[in-house]
Amino acid sequence: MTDREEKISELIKNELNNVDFFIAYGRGYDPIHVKPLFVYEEKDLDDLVMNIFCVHNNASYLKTVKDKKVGIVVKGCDSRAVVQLIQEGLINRDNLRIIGIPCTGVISIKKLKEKMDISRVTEAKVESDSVIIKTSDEEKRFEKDDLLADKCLWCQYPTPVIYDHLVGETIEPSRPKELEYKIVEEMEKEDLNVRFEYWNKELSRCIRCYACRNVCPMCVCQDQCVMESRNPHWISLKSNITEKVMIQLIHAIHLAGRCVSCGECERVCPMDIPIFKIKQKMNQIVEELFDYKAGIDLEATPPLYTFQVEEAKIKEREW
Amino acid sequence: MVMSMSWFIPENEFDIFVKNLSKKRRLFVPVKENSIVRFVEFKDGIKPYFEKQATSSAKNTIFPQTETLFRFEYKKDPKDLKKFSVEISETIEAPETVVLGTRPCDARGFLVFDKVFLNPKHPDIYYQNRREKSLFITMTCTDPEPTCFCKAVGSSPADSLGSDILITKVKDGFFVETITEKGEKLLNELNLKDGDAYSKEAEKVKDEANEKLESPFDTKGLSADILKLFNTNFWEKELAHCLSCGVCTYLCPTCYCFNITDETSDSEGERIRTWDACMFFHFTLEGSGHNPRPTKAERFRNRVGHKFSYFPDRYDGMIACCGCGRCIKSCPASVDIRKVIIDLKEAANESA
Amino acid sequence: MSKLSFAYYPGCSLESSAKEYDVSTRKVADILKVELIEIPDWSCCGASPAHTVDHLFASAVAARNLAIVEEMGRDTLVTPCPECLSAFKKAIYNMSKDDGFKKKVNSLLDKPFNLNVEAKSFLQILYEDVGKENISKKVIKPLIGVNIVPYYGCLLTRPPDVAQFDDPENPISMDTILETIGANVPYFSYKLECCGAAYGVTKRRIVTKLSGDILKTAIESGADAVAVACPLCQQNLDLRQDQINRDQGFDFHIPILYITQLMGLSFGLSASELMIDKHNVKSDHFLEKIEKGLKEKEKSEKESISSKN
Amino acid sequence: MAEEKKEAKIVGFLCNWCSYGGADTAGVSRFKQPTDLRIIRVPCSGRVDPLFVVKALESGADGVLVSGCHPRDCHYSEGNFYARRRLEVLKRFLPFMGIDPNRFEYTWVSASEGQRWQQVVTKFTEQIHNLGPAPKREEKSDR
Amino acid sequence: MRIGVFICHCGSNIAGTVDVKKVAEEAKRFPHVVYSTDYMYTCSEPGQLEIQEAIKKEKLDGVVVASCSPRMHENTFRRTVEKAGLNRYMFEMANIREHVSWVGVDKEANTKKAIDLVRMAVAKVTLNQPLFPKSFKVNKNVLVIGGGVAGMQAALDCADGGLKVILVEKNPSIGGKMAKLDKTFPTIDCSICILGPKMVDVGQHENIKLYTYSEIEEISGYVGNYEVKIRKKATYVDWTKCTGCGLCMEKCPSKKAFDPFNEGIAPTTAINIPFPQAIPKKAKIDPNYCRQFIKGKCGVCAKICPVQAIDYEMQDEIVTEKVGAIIVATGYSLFDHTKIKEYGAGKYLDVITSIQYERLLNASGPTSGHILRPSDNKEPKTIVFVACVGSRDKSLGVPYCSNFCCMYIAKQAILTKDHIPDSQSYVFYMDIRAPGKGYEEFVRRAQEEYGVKYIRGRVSRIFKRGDKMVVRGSDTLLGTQVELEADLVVLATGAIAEEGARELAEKLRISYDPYGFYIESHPKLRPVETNTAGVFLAGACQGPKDIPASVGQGSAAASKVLSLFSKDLLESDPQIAHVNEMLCVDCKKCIQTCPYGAIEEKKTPMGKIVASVIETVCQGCGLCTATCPPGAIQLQQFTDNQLLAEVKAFFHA
Repeated sequence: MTDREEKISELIKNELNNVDFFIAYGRGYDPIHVKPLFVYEEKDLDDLVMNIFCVHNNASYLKTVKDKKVGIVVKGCDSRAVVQLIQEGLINRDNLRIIGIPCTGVISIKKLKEKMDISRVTEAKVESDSVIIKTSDEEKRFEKDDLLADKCLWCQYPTPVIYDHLVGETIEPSRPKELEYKIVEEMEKEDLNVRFEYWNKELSRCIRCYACRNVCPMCVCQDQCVMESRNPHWISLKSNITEKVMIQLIHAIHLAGRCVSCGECERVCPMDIPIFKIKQKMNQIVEELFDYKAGIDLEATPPLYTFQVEEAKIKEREW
Repeated sequence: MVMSMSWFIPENEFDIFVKNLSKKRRLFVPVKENSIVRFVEFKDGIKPYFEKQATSSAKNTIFPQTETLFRFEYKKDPKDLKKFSVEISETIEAPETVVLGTRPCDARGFLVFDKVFLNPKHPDIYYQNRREKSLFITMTCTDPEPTCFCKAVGSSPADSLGSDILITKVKDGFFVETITEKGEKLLNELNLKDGDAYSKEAEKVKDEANEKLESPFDTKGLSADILKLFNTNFWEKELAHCLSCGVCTYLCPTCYCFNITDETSDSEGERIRTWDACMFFHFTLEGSGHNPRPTKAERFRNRVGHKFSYFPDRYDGMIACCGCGRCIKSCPASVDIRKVIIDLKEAANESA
Repeated sequence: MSKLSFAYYPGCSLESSAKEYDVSTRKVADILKVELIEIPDWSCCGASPAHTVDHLFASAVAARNLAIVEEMGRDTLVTPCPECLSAFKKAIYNMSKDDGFKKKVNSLLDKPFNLNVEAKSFLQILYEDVGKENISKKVIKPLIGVNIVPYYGCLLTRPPDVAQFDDPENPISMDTILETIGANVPYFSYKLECCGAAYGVTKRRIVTKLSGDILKTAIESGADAVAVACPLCQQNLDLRQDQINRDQGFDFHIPILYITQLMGLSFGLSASELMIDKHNVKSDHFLEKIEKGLKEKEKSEKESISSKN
Repeated sequence: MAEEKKEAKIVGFLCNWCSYGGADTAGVSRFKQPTDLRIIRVPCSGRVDPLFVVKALESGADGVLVSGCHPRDCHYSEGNFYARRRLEVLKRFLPFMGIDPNRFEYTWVSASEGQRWQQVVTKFTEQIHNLGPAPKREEKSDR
Repeated sequence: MRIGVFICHCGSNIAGTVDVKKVAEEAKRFPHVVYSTDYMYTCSEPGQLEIQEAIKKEKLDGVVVASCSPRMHENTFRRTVEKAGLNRYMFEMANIREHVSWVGVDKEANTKKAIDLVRMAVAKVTLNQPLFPKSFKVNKNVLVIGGGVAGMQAALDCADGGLKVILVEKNPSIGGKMAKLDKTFPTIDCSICILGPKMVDVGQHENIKLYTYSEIEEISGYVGNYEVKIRKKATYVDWTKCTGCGLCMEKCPSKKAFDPFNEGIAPTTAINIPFPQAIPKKAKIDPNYCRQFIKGKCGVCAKICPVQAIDYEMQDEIVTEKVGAIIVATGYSLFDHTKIKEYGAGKYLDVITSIQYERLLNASGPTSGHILRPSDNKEPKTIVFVACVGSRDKSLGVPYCSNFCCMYIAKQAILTKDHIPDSQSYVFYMDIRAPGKGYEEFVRRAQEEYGVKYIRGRVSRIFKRGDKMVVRGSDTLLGTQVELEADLVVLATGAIAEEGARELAEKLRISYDPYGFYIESHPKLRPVETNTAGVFLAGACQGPKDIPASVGQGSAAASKVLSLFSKDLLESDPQIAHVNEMLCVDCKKCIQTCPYGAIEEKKTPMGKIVASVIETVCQGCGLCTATCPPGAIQLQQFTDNQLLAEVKAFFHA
């Protein structure tokens, strides 16, 4: 256990009695796979870890434990989801004990998978700016920045925006802000039918497992979602391309002005479909039109659930 | 039992072998797209990928995610608009299919399917038609992954059960052996080189493969343990981090649950069968709004219980899990079914 | 005052019948340190005749001069004469509004005009750029004791969206300048009434009737002289004053002077320098009245000083 | 028979109090219009969920038009303010998914503006005809 | 389901450019349609009987009529099907007249479009649910906004009908524009003589509560249950004490205050009673001119007031009233002639507006009825009236005719002759609009008996020459320019929307036209109603009109309210939102966006917290349905599935 992990365990221990359970990070089936750890009693803390592989957004679980008293360990991006849930009144701040972890970035397993065979990882450690991965038959060293998840390369909120306890010093954002929408701009360089074919091809792999919806912290109506419902009957259960495109549009439109760019939807997709940039495009539009970022201000209202009589940036079309 | 004949395909002729397979029949092969591997229909220019286990199983080859059971149309009697007839048209005929590149665990999966869909009293004619017309060429699993645990459920990296032909990679080519008549009939058409010379080397490779894996848990008494923990809060704590999504069920070679819905437009429509999963809220939602399995804990209990308790008890001990580890590798929340079973046995013993 | 410098377009009248307007403009400009660089090789601006025959030709003729100014690297063309001004303004207005028209006009010119030049009247420069403070600094002999009424004519401020200068119904630019140079400006409701313009050639009765009314109202308002800024108005009111008297049965002898000539007088220039004697109606009586006014002013100032100490 | 210009499939969501009334006024004044548009009446432009536009486009619409009351003139006072935001966000979002934004327009037409409605329908139908029929998504993978 | 389809010919309106027979035939093939026919005039009585027969004979449970716009006859047909025993909401209309036959030229394309629209209507009706209106208690008070002649008439009729009326008037006294007039056309009877008694009736009527010098702050609620916040502006005089003796007016040192009642033709004192017959006859202080407010010291009126009614510290006061219906009678305002530079832009004292001239004519006016020139108080001999100043003039943004100026010009010209027998009046006009009873003869009398000279032409410029005002215009009948030297010029300024009309409309949630006049629910058939249930219009606020028309509308609006309140219970429109509690996840987005606050949270018997709709408050806008992610809250009659069915029906074809 690193001393940061010690500190977290300590904090969880004293908070345990005023919560039903604590959501932190625990050991997975191999060193590079971490799993969300639900701490009910002290002995669960043995599995606790806090390292560069703790990529999950624990806020994903808050929607399913609405009426319970919950403790949660959050990084910067995760904390924005907590703020957004509180801001929309979907969870009660008093039921929450939050431990904030200033974060310098987490690893994207997909990026690592492309660089080496990770089926037999025995050890993984971080030394200053490089990451060493040992497997049964090879050892490789990588530049940390090459493995970081995309969202970390333009992270503007390394320090959690909401917490009861902060483990370690606050970190000032150092990453270039304009990188955030670079992937969107690149996509928009292609012309229209190239993009049309691109999404036909990528989304054809979708198996409608709804992992992207269930992991999304903002999708509070997952069990009654219109992606699968017969009433209202927006789409059928078929797996043809129009239904799969509609699923992404439903998610993007329902997230407009609410998505906190935690990137989980793309991470969890078993068929590796690049759907996060869809939500990024939506965030870019909301930022352009309403100069608003989700999950920052506890008092704000998501832009699409309010209005201005005179809209500064929306011009009426002339006929 | 048919006398197992054997053939040999040199390394460099394997591509021709693949092309010949696809000539008269519809061929499915695993293909790498982005960082995942899945079974798609072979077309010229597609490069099959056999190195790693496919991300999703091969069940979509004969149990597609969406299947039209039949089409129907209301026909009105022009003279009396109140009278109408319904015309039904169904297409059951399926083309001859060959699936190349399954692993022994994939092939075993279909044994579970057969138990359910081919039961003599009510066979599922759609599945039955495709099953008879399809043929599985399985590849011995020479490098099982840490997430594999086929041994624990009675299979092994070189298990030929459920396959029609078994191919084993040897030094300078592929040792091919027939398991079933269908397999033999197909191979005879292809006049391949005789494989006897390589049978010893192949046996060695297969034995080595079997040794590479050990069994993480023993399934003896597992079924009873599960029933013992049925009403405890073991499941809620063990599966707290599960997202209750459909990844594990849809990638799993043995999950065969499905949903049937009608899609109508104007006065015609079709009845479609689509994959479904016990992990979804809708799966057990009743008309009244009551749901016997409202939370993910109960649903996961059903998933583990079905595979390791209810199915085996009903089908003389056959475990509805082939240990392929796909659910472990692709789970967004890193739920490890092996750990669940180990913890489950431990919890059952404690409460004994 | 920073150095004001403009491209100057005198126009045909100021080379001939309205020479005095050109001379007085240049002299006033020198005194006020406004540099007027005459446009090299300028040609006819098209005035109103061209406009009535063919809009494209009228704009092309005007645009040719504007293109030269563009080439001189200047952004403003200044001309005293409202006729020329409206010709240039109409060309610029039509070309900027309709791209197709602009292409057609430029196709007629050897050097294209790219709309980087705007046209202003010298009066506008005096009123807006020079401003009344700088003008009053130059006044040495204020026109005390005389009433002058400003007559704008119809082109200086109209049509509003093309002219974009002063108020189309109630202009005050000349009124202000006249007050600045010391004159008294009575209420004059015929500031913008038409003088009959070019009808003087074809139907003289119209000019004598309309210009007659203007002169009648001016005299009734107690004016000693009428200030004008347009050669054609000056011609109709001054040159034709005898015809007006004959046709309308009046007996008017009221001098019609250019605003720049009046400013010249107040800057101390002599009447002959400003070619005031060139006008049909003599201004001797008017000039004497100013002298008298000045003497009285000096006398009363002396008394006040002597009574003080 | 002269090659009859194939009719585009255009669906219009019109708010009952203003735009539907505007279309009526255009009808009463016999302002001629192309016949490609089919009008669906909704109580307010605020009722139009952006998903309706997307569902129509995915179901084969060549063009979708939404028209409501002018801002400040909504019968329900706020409906069109929400619609304006949601539909503007949608309009900027469509091209990213490969859907031509010119296939969807939202506008404001009051009950008395028959002439304006004629212009909207004519111009929009022409705009859609210039774009031609909408591309269909065909199946890429196996079942 | 068993659906009947009825395609209307509407004479040749539809049949002319749509093959109605083919549409009816095609409809037979739609799902669930068991009866399909076409009919010459479906909305006619025999047409409706045909529908009722079909419903009974074929046991229909859904009806689709393809004819004109539902905005026209939806209610007619709903009543028809209801009489035949079918729930009135199991009915849909396809608009194949305004949206098809009248606007399309190609018969084949029109027919194809009509078939699609009928298929869509059938697809929708198959998903309609029978709906049953709820009834709710009605508050039988009436709010009348505006105390002019229209508002007073409405208030009196309602009060006489036994309703409690709350009359809110912006100015210190009721009477509106009519109180300012001297005489009224065409009978030239004295305006205040016929208005005064009515004002007294209003003042003393036990059913009328009067709020003058007050404005509407905020209105919430719906028909039958409005809650109105009224701002009683500070008068700085305690009206419970003030007896209207006028002593303060005499002694007040600030004599140069702007007098809105006399339209600024003459000043008044800072503290004043607008006019002798004012109701209520109370004084009020104008803080912009009162020295006590400007310099902080004076207090003359406070000292001499016999009943100590003066209170400089008085503040505005907000009062709340509950009413069931609202009659808007806020009248009109006059075009500001200073915007017209050609007429002197207001700098000539002897160029006045006709309402100012009316004050000069008026015996209780500033000049006690003597017509005097504001510049030098001399009696004018030549008076020129100019019609259509800021009316029928697109360049000034007032393209419409203001209805009553021609008549009052003739009246004023006649009165001028009475006041100054040796005067000569001229009138510059374009066309004389004298349509009312006795109107044309009245104008004829002005010309023949009173020698008023009418000059047909517009005035191009008015300017001073000497002490005369020169009016230059054209005389189109003589074909020449005309110049008149007048002593006094009277401009007949056009009628425009009352100041603040637009803001009030937004509070009332009624719509207004581009000029600010309120839009009636149907120009011909429902002139005094608005599209908002419970809000009625009367008088010039709906468009310029003269006194007889305004009074007529006052009574009309009152009768509408009386019939509305004839029943104790009002039926609420059942086309409102409904929550499917199984789907609601209590994300509160519907509550946040509902414009009417018609949704609240409630606990189900099983303890689950879900959204719930307050039936009487929901107005059926559907915003919540478009906002609810799982589609738990659905607007009845416009559910997601119904609209999706229409979309799918169109694209199936």
